[in-house]
Amino acid sequence: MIEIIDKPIDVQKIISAASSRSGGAVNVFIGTVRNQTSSKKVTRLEYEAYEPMAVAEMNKIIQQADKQWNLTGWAVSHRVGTLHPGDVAVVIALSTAHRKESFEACQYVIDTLKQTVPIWKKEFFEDGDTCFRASIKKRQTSLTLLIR
Amino acid sequence: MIEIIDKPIDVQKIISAASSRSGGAVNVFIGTVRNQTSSKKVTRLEYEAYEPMAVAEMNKIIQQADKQWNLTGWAVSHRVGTLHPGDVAVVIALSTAHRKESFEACQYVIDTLKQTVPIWKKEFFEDGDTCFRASIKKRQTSLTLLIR
Amino acid sequence: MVVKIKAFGISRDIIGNREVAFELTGTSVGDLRNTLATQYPDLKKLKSLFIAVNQEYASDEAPLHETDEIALIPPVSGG
Amino acid sequence: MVVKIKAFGISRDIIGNREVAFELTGTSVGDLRNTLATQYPDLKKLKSLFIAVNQEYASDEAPLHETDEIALIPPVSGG
Repeated sequence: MIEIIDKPIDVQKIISAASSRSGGAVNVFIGTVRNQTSSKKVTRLEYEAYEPMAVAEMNKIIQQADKQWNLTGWAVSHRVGTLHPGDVAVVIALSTAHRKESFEACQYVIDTLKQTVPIWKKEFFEDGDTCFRASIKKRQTSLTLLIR
Repeated sequence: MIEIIDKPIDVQKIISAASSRSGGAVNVFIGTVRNQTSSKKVTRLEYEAYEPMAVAEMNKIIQQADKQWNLTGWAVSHRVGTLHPGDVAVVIALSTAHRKESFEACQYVIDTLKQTVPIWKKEFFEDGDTCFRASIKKRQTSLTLLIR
Repeated sequence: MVVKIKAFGISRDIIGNREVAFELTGTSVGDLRNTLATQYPDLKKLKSLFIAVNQEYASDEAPLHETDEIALIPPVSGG
Repeated sequence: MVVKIKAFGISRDIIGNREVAFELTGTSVGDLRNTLATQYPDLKKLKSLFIAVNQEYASDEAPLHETDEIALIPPVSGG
């Protein structure tokens, strides 16, 4: 299953959906909101997705991982909306016959998700600043403050 | 927390124990009982531990991982007793500031656990055979059948 | 032709709207990119700007049609 | 001296007991290893056999005392 939801992610449900009797290893990656980004205190985040395309891109990533590591089960859930430090933003759970493959596949999926899946997070800092993470070229950081 | 228990592992509890507000990444490895080992059908497993030493060795592994990857949280649970295909045998959950470290640390912990922690599994097969996994030198497999 | 464009993330803030209709001179994704850059110079400050057509990443050579679903994809930051 | 030995996994099946008391000639872990190998030749068929003293892996040079907690650690297979 692949889902984008605007409510807290049920981690156990995602793990159960990815588990399988023929797989002996489940690797789970859980991305949570940190309370700090480069020394600035984060008060909240807003995640938005281009939903149908995001689901399609996650599906492509899973298909690629399945081809490469022979998944016995998988589930991905990404949350959107307002999140606070400690909240779970993404859960990826994959099962494979042996453990090495589960680690490799899960790392591939999160690394690729962060590169290709159309989801954006806007960070809100304690000092009132906001920024879309990693959007601006270096030497253009003034735009961060321009756009609130 | 590190635990050896003879009841089903509460995966969500282990993940919660390892999560942290200062860590942005949680990696979880879940080892489950496969229904098959090298083409023989497994009906059940029996896990036993040399408990105080197993806990001490797991503790050493976690300390080493913490030194190397700077863990922001961790929890390990290993089940003992009789398990059936699909049952969870081990859960390792580690959190770190960034995702790469969480994968590396978790893989180190499960790889090392499998090498040094005094826990044994005895496999029971559909055809009545039993075996202690990987205990016997090659060309000595007759011992597997000798010892029931 | 007139194309409708969905804008996400920082590109929405730059354009000032979640969706804009746009009189496009030209017929390709590259033509759209150039027109956008002229009209919204801040878009050039982005590390990258992909354009998706019908929910797939499209190259600058790809043709555009009035009925296409077009979206601006600034650097993503999910996970 | 008399030492008590805990046996786990396949070593327990070979020895036939979870715990045995043992008259040991010698004073080191290596001496114990040799005596065990003579008495239970099947132990030599194991891929490895570590001996733990007071819940720590011990080398063959390590000395043994009557009060030590000694355990046989055949190849582990947790996880």
